[in-house]
Amino acid sequence: MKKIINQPMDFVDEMLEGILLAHPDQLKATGDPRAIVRADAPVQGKVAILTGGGSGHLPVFLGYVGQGLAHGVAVGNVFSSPSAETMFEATMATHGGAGCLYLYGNYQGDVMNFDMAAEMADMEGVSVETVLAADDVASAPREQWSRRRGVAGIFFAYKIAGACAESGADLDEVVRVTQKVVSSTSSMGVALSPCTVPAAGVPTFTIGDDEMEIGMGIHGEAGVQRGKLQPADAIAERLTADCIADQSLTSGDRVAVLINGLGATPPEELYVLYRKAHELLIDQGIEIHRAYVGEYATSLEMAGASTSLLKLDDELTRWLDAPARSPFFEQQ
Amino acid sequence: MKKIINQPMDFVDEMLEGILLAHPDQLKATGDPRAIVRADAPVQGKVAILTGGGSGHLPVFLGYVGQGLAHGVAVGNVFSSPSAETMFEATMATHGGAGCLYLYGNYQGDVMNFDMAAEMADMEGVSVETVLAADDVASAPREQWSRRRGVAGIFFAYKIAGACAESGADLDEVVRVTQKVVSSTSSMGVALSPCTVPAAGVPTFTIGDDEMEIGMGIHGEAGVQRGKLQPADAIAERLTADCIADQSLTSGDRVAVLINGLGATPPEELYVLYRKAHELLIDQGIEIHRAYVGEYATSLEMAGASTSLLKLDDELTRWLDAPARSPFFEQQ
Amino acid sequence: MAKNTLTQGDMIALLQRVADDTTAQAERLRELDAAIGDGDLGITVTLGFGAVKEGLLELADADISTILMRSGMAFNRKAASTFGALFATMMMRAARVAKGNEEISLAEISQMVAEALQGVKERGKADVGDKTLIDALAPASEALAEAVEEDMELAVGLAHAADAAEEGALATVELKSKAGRSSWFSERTAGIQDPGATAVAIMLRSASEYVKKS
Amino acid sequence: MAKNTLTQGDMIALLQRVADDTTAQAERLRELDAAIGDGDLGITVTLGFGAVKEGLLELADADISTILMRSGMAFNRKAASTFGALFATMMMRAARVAKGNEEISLAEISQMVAEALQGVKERGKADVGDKTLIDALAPASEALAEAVEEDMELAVGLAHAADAAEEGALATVELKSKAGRSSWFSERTAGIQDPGATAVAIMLRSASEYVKKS
Ligand SMILES: Nc1ncnc2c1ncn2[C@@H]1O[C@H](COP(=O)(O)OP(=O)(O)O)[C@@H](O)[C@H]1O
Ligand SMILES: Nc1ncnc2c1ncn2[C@@H]1O[C@H](COP(=O)(O)OP(=O)(O)O)[C@@H](O)[C@H]1O
Ligand SMILES: [Mg+2]
Ligand SMILES: [Mg+2]
Ligand SMILES: [Mg+2]
Ligand SMILES: [Mg+2]
Repeated sequence: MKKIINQPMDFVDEMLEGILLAHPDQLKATGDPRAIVRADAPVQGKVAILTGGGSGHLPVFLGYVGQGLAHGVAVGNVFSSPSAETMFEATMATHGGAGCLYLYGNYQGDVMNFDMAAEMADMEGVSVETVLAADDVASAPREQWSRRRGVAGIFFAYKIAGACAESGADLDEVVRVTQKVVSSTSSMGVALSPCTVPAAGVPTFTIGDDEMEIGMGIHGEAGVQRGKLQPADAIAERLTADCIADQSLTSGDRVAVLINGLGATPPEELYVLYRKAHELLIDQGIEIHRAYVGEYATSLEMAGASTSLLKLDDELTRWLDAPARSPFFEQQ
Repeated sequence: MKKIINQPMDFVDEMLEGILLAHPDQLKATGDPRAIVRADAPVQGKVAILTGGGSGHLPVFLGYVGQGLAHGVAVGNVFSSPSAETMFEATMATHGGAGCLYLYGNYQGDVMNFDMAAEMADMEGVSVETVLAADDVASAPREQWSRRRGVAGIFFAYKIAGACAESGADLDEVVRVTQKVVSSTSSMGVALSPCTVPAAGVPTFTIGDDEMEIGMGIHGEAGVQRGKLQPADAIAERLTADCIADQSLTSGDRVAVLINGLGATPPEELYVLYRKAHELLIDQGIEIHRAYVGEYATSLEMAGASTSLLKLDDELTRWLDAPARSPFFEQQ
Repeated sequence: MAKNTLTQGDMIALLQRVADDTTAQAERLRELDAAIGDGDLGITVTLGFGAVKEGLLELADADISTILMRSGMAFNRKAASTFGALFATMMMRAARVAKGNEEISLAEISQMVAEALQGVKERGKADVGDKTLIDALAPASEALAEAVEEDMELAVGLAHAADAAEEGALATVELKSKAGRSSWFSERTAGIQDPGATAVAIMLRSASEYVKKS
Repeated sequence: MAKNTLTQGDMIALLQRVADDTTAQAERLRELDAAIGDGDLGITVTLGFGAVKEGLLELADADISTILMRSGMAFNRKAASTFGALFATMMMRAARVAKGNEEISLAEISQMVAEALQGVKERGKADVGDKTLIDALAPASEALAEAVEEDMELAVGLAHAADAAEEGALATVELKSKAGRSSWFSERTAGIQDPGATAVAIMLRSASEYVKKS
């Protein structure tokens, strides 16, 4: 895959410079250039939401730092964890006296580093709670929750936790709501092509010209089934059915749907997928409250898509519908 | 390129079905399923803005039908013009008694069909004016304006014309402002890889593994120079310099910048480009009022990017800053 | 012996034949358009003439003018494009000439083609020598005017027109494009026959063959 | 004859050697991690130990505890990852043991490794047999405890520890992963030596060689 970059080793820092130059009204750096926070941070008296992870997934993670979303982010190298110190720096630059929620995807490198950051913050008297996004149905059965990876469904967690924190809810309340949203979110994806980490220069995996892999992770982690490329409707059926089964959704339930593109798959194709997912949900009597279709969590230029379903109750619906604004996501 | 589709011939209609199912609050179809209009159309007493063109460029064109943007769109097959009748249908479903502006990219197939539609509308007593986006510097020198292609810079025209029409300005005024924005917009792009039209099944062009083409059109039209893939900074310099020269921008001028991804190029890379473009503009004393970075006009899964500069005056700035909302673009 | 006028039934059969003959050449048109355009003319004639044939099934009782008009619109509705819009324009202009006629002779046909040519020029703002379908249509129109002048039989006149269109199409090989998509890389277009002109020549030859055989 | 305690200067030189020796095996670590992980361990040790070496330049006057602590943080700051976090954790725990010591003997080293092991277990919630670096670190820790018990010389004790770590790393070939990234495809991990355990064995062998030669 050809890339528009300079030196591979400068990729992440140059990307961050570009983002800060483009959006100075919304974002600012801290003492650590990899720790980026909202321009209005710290937000006094409200819970600060911190996130972070490897680069290469925009809008995840940095793209969800904004009004009604997260407050700060620690940015790692491509597909690599940020350091504990960067997360600590972001924490100290955002916390406004009401405690912090660490909200990020369940990857061990991130967990270890952010746990260390939380310990450092604790030593400074800043209390931190952690909620992990673990929506990827393919990575482990629901009973083995702690082994599940976080993928595109983390978008719902940012949206809802962010709105809840913005309202002035205390840390316990924000944690309770966020735990509810992550455990009510299921995602399933399909990958059609690999991507290339700039510093590596070779594709993360190989896949046949007529193949796809169901359940592959967003860094190329092995999925549950590799096979011939299927028509869009068959893919939509598989992804939707797996999410429905994971949540045990039944007639009368209400959901939000996210059809996410992994990078190279055009929005046109995402809407072909949505069409079928919509039909399947409606056929089973499941109400669709909102649909999000587009690139919400990517893997550089990987081709593929994922379906996420969030089971809604009145509380989650209210926070989901609240306005939000970042350089990568706006909802009025 | 592998695609998530069903039958290639059904691609456009299934995509449209998906879009309408996902966004019933914002969009609706008309008697012709290829003519899509705002859910609140017709907008009585205001100028209706109609657009259209081939599919495969989302958010262009359909994605800019929304509040403070366009009112209706005629959707063609992939990379092919919609029919005159579809455009006529969209026209009749949106016009609210204050006349219509046809705003679309300068491609002959579209021009011929939309001119026919305008004649049909005229026979129904609906007055139509046309403004063509023709921002692609690579397609012809500024003196040969009528030969220029429209590319990503049309985004600025939608944004500004839409805000102007929303304000209740009359047709003459909307036309005047729109003519100003299109003649104040310059774009230059680079393509790294081709894309595949589903119904064709073969890539639109071929390009070496280490090559890029400067100025290539969004359907693969030949550009001004094919050569070795350059580093991001060199690409940014070339694209920015060509746009600056085309507008004869000098110190003290104010611009809006759009760094657009063609489909497979990740947002991370677009921000690496923006970083350098920003530096170059600031170095020349040109003020950056706003930056847009992302996918605003695509070519399916083509890899590459373009830079667009809009020279601003107070009037254009005001309309640019106005809020807008569609399923593909929100600005608060 | 070939007939000297065309009835409503002839027009339906003629269009069916033109549709079939042109569709049979779709791959050649695709190749030519791929060389100096975007390669969609093959699919355009396939879809467009498919729609024409489908439309004809419902025009069994329509008059000649309506058949022409509806066929042009059906083509462009299904296969909108530069060629589609120009085909629709030609058919609409021809329909106007044929309005009210139960039968049409060489004189009407000559006038129809002249009006179609005029419509194409207005719609596309191109002229002879720009390497477009005008370079096939204009000589055909001249040949038909001559044929009327010389009082030729319908079949003979149409054969002349087809000859002229073919020659005109062939002559576009030397030209550099000055209109449409291919004008963006005008220099590179020399050496390739214009796809639109080629399509017009194919269509006129097919019409001429229909009249010769019927 | 090899010395029986390590000074502040030894610690700097030892870390430099460990950095060089491990970086020299980066490609092997990359390959192992690519086989059952994400392939970044090669770049992680290259960047991480590069940062350690750079950091040592500014630690010429620091005490042993500070050198260990700062080196761990420098590594993870530059090459944050599972391995980076665990390396930083190990170094921090070791630094705590060394606090206040001008020199360290085998007894302290044994305690430092035991604490590092404890830190890794707390941080990563894995244990012996899960196919992680614990499978190299735990036997090394046991070997060191034995060496202290048997009053071995420093160089001999470290050599024992390195032997034990290498054996432990080798034995991970048979295991199926139960922790970290590779646990997602646990079944497929049998047959490949764990990259993190391999790195720990390389590091301990390098430390042992330093003491033997100094
Ligand atoms: N301005 C024009 N006037 C007349 N004919 C034209 C004009 N522009 C293009 N053509 C004809 O149209 C043909 C291409 O048709 P088509 O493939 O539908 O175009 P596109 O794909 O560029 O929309 C050309 O070969 C040429 O004969
Ligand atoms: N929970 C754990 N406890 C101890 N060691 C672990 C644990 N998880 C992974 N490791 C070690 O880390 C190594 C991989 O390190 P690294 O490549 O940095 O991981 P990743 O790329 O998955 O973040 C593994 O080979 C294993 O030895
Ligand atoms: Mg890793
Ligand atoms: Mg075309
Ligand atoms: Mg064409
Ligand atoms: Mg790894």
